[in-house]
Amino acid sequence: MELDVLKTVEWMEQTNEKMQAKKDELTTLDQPIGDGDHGINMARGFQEVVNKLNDTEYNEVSAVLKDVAMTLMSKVGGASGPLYGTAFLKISTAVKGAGTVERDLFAKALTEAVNGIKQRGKATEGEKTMIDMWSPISEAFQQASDFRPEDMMEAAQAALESVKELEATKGRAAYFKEKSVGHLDPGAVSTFYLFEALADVWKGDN
Amino acid sequence: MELDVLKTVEWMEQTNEKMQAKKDELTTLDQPIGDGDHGINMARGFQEVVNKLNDTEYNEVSAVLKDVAMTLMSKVGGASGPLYGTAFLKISTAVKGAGTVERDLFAKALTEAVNGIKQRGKATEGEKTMIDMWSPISEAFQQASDFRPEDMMEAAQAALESVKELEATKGRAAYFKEKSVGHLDPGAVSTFYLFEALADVWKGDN
Amino acid sequence: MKKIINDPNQAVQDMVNGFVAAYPDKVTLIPETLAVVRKDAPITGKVGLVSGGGSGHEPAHAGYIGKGMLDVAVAGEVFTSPTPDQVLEGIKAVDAGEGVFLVIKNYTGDVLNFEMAAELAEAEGIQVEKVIVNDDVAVEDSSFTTGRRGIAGTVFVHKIAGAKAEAGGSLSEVKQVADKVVANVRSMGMALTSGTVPAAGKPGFQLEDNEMEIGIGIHGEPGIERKPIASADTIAQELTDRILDDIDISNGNEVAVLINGLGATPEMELYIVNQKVQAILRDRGIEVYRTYIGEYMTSLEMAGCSITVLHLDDELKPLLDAPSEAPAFRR
Amino acid sequence: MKKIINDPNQAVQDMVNGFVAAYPDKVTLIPETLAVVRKDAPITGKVGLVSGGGSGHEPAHAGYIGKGMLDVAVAGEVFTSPTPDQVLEGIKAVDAGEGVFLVIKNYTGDVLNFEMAAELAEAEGIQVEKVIVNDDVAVEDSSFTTGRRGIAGTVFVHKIAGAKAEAGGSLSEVKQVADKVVANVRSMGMALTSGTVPAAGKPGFQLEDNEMEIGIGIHGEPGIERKPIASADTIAQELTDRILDDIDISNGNEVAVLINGLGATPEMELYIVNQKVQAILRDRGIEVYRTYIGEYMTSLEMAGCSITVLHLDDELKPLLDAPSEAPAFRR
Ligand SMILES: Nc1ncnc2c1ncn2[C@@H]1O[C@H](COP(=O)(O)OP(=O)(O)O)[C@@H](O)[C@H]1O
Ligand SMILES: Nc1ncnc2c1ncn2[C@@H]1O[C@H](COP(=O)(O)OP(=O)(O)O)[C@@H](O)[C@H]1O
Ligand SMILES: [Mg+2]
Ligand SMILES: [Mg+2]
Ligand SMILES: [Mg+2]
Ligand SMILES: [Mg+2]
Repeated sequence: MELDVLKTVEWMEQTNEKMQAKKDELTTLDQPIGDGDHGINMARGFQEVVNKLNDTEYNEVSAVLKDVAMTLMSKVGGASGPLYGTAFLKISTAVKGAGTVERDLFAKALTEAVNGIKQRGKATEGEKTMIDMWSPISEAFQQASDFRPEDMMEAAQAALESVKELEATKGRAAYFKEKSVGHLDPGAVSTFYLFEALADVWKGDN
Repeated sequence: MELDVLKTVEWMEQTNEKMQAKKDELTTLDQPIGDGDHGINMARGFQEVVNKLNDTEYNEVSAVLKDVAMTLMSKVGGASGPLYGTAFLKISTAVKGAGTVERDLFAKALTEAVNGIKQRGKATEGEKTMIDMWSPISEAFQQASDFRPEDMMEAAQAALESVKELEATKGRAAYFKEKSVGHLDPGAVSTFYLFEALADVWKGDN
Repeated sequence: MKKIINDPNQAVQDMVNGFVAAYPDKVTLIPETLAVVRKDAPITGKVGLVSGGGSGHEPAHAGYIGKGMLDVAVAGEVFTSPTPDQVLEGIKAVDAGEGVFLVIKNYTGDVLNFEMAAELAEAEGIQVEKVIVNDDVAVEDSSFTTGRRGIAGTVFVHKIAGAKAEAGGSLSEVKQVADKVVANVRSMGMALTSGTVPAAGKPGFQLEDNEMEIGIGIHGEPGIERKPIASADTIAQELTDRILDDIDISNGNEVAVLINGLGATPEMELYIVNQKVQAILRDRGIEVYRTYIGEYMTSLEMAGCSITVLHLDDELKPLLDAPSEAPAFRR
Repeated sequence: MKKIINDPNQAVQDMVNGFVAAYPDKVTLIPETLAVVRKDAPITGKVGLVSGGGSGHEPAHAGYIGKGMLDVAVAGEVFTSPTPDQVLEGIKAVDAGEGVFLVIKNYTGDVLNFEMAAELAEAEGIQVEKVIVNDDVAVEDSSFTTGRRGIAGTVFVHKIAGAKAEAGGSLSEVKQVADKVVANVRSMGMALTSGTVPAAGKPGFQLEDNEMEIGIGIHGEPGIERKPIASADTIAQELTDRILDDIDISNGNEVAVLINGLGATPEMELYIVNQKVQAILRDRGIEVYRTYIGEYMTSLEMAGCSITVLHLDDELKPLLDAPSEAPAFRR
C-alpha cells in the first residue's frame, strides 16, 4: 500500500461514486432503525469533498485528508458528519509529514481514527454503529504484515455480517433492541464502501 | 290518502328507518359533488325527530309536522336542515286545523313547501338540488285526482332519473359543471326516501 | 380513517370541551350548545362579534375568541353549519345592547342558518348586522354557494372587525369596516389530499399520487381543475396571479398576506410558497405590510394551502395591528 | 411523495428564504448559512440565545426567534443537525459580550455539532454555556441518543431561558433556569403515520391502517410499541400516566401543559386529547396554570401528537408569561 496525493484523491473520488450510487440504499437502511437520511448525508458530503479536492492543489497526503475532514465536518451535519470528520482529521494528523503513506503508518492512523470516533460519539464496539466497521478493519491492519486489499475486504465483509447480527442496545430505541437484529447499520455500511473504494485504489498499486 | 296523527308519526318513523339504512349511501353521494355529510345530517335529524315525536302527545297533524320542522331546523344544520325545516313548516301551516289530511290539502301543502324551499335557498328547478325531487312530486299530486302511492313513486322515480342527467350549473363548482352529469344529488335522493316512506304508509291505507 | 378521537359522533362535543378546558379563565361553553363564548361577555359598551360554522376548520372559529377579536364562536357538526337556535344563543350571550355583528362565510348552509338566527334575534329586539365573506376567487358559484365561497380571508374579517368593536366602534361602524375588508380581500387554495369527516370514515375525494386539485374549498368540495402536481413556485404563481387578476392592487399599494395551511401540510412548505409569493408581489411593486404563515383556516387533515391577499389602507392597518388575545391570533 | 416544494435538495434553503421574507423587519439570514438571526442582534447587555437542529420541525426553530425568546436559530438539512461552522456563525452573530447560551436537543448529531461549535467559539474567546434537553420519557436510550431524546419540551426551554435573557439575566442565571426547566419537563408522543423526508421520497416507516406507534420521536424514528389504534382518551391516559410516573408532581402543584401536533393531525384532535389530559390532571389534584395547543415541534407531515407537562414554580411562572414577539409563541 502506497497512498500518495494522487491516490488519496482517487480514493475520495471512488468513495464519492459509491456514495452516489448507494445513496438510496443507505437511506433505506437508515429508515427502519434511524431517520432515513444517511445516504443523503453521505452523498452530499462526499460530493462536496470531491469538489473541494478538484479545486485545490496538494503537496501532502495529510493536507488532502485534512480538507476531507473539514469538508465532511462542515457539509454533512447529523451524527455522521462530525464522526467521519473526526476520523479523517485523526488520520490526517497521524500521517502528517509523510510523502506517501505506507501500510504501517496507515494502520497506526486507523487506530487513531477509531479512538477519535469512540471519543466523539461516546460509544464503543458492539453497539451497532460505524465503529463496528472501522474497528475490525483497523484491527486487521495491525496484524498481518503482508496485508493486501483482499484481506481488508475480507475483514470488512466479516464485519458486515456481524454488525447485522448485533442487537442495538445502548444506541437504539428500546422497541428495536430485538428488532434491530437482522438490520444493517447504515453508518457501518457507508464505512464499508469507503474501504471498498480504498481497496480498489490500492489494488491499482500492484 | 288520509294522513292522521298516527300515520304522520308512522311516516316519520319509516323515514327515519330509511335514513339510517341509507346513511352511508347519502354520504357517499355527497362526496364527489359536495362535502360528504348529507347522510350523517339526515340520520341525525330524523333520529331526533322520532325521539321528539315519541316523547310527545299530539292532537293534530299540523302539530306533529311543526315539531318535525323545528327539530330538523335545530338538529341538522347545514343547507339541508333549514330547507327540510322550511318545507315541513310550510306543510304544517297549510294543514293547520285539519284532523286528517286528504290528498287535495296535501297537494296544496306541497306547493307551499316547494315555494318555501325555493325562497329559502334562492334556487329553482333544474339546478340539481332537492327542489328537483320536491317539485315534480308536488306537480304530480296536483294533476290526477285518483292519484295513488304508485303514481307518486313513479313521479319520484322519473325525477331521480332526470336529476341524474342535470348539469349542475349555478349551485355547483365550475369544475363539476359537466362532471356532475351522471351524479345523483344527495338532497334529491333523501327527498326520494322521504316520499317512499310516505308511499309505504299510504299504501297501508288501502 | 386514522384519527385520534373517541366516538366519531362525539368528536365535535369532545373538541369543544377540550378547547374550553384549555382556556378556562377566558372562555366558557353556553349550556346545551356548541357555542364557546368569552367569559366576560356581554361587554358593556361593545358590539358583540359572532362567528362560526361547521367544525373541521380549527383553529377557526373558537381560536379567534378573545379580547380584540370574537366574542363567541358557534360550532356545527363537521362541515355542517350550526343550527339557528345555537347561533341565536350565541347572539344573546354577547349582546350588551350595542348590537351584534355576524361574520358569515358564503355557504348556503351558513347563510341560511345564520340569517334565520338573525331574524329570531331581531324578533327578540336585538340589533343584528352581518357580513358575508366571499374571498375565494376560484369559483364564481360553487357546490355550496351562489357567488363565491368564503375561506381564509375570514380571519382578516375577524381580526379587523374585532379590533373595531373592541375600540368601541358602533354596529354600523363595525359593519362598514368588515364590508371594506370583504371588498379588499381575495384568496385561492389548492390541495394534494383530502380530509376525512370522522362520521363518514373515508376521504372526501381521492387524488392520484401525482395529482393536485386547484381552487379547492375548505370542506373537501372539489376545486376547478385537477392536474399533475407542479412545483411550489408554479403553484404560488398560479394562485397569486388568479388573486391579483381579480382585484385592483397596483404598484405602491400595501397588502397583508396570509399563507394558510389546510391541515396536513408542514409549515416548511408554506414558507417555500411564501418565498415565491413575496417575489411576485415585489416584482409588481406591491408592498407587503404584514405576512402571516400557518394554519388559520383548515379543512381537517387536508394537505394543501391557500393564499390570501388583503389590500390595506390607513384605516385597516392599525386595526390589523391592534392587540388581540385570541389564542390563534395573538398580537 | 406529495409535497409543495421545488427541488427536494433546495427545500431547506427555500424554506429559510421564505421565512425571512415573511418577517423582513425582524430577522435576517446570516450570509452563506441557514442561520436566521434577529435583526437587532447582538443586543447590548443581553446573553445571546441559540437554538437549532435539523429541519422538518417547523415552526421550530426559527419561529421562536424574537424579543423574549431566541436570538438565532440554525437550521440543518431535514432531520440532520447543522454543522459546527454554521452554529459557530450563529453564536458569533449574537454574542454581545455577555456570553451565548445554546439550547440543544439530546440527539447524537445535535450534541456533537453544537458542542464542536461551542469549542470553536470558546477558542475565539466567546463564553458559551448550554443545556441539553431530554424530556422524552418514552425511551431511556434511542436510535440517536445516549439518554433520553429532546422533543417538544424544548419549546418551554426556549420560552423561559429567552425570558430570563431578555430580562438581563447573566449567562449562568440563564443556564440555571434552563436547567431547572429541563429537570421539570417531561413529554411523550405517539403517531398514526410517518412523514417523508423530501430528499428520501418515501415515508420513514409504514403503519397499517389500524396501527399506531407509541413513544415516537420527532425524526420518524421508531417508538417503543406498535399496537392497534386506541381511542383519544386511552392514548391521552397512556401518555400522561407515563409522564407522571416519571416526575414527582403532586396534589396542589402547578403545571403548564402542551398538547403538540406532529404535523398532519387536525387541531380538533389535539383538543380532544386535551379534554382527557385536563381531566386526568384534575383528578390528581394537579393545577394547570397554562395550556398550549397546536403545532410547536413537528415531524414533517407526521400524524400524531405529543403531550408535555412542565412542573412550575414561582420563578418559572412569570418567565413563561413574559412577553414574546416570536411568531410561533406570542405572548
Ligand atoms: N455515538 C455514535 N458513535 C458512533 N457512530 C454513531 C453514533 N451515533 C450514530 N452513529 C453512526 O451514524 C450513523 C447515522 O448517521 P446519519 O444518519 O448520517 O446521522 P443521524 O443519525 O444524525 O441522522 C449510524 O448508522 C451510526 O453508524
Ligand atoms: N340553495 C339550495 N336550494 C335547494 N336545495 C339545496 C340548496 N343548497 C343545497 N341544497 C340541497 O342540500 C343538499 C346538501 O345537504 P347537506 O349535505 O346536508 O348540507 P350541506 O350542503 O350544508 O353540506 C344538496 O344535495 C341539495 O339537494
Ligand atoms: Mg440518519
Ligand atoms: Mg353536505
Ligand atoms: Mg356540510
Ligand atoms: Mg439525521
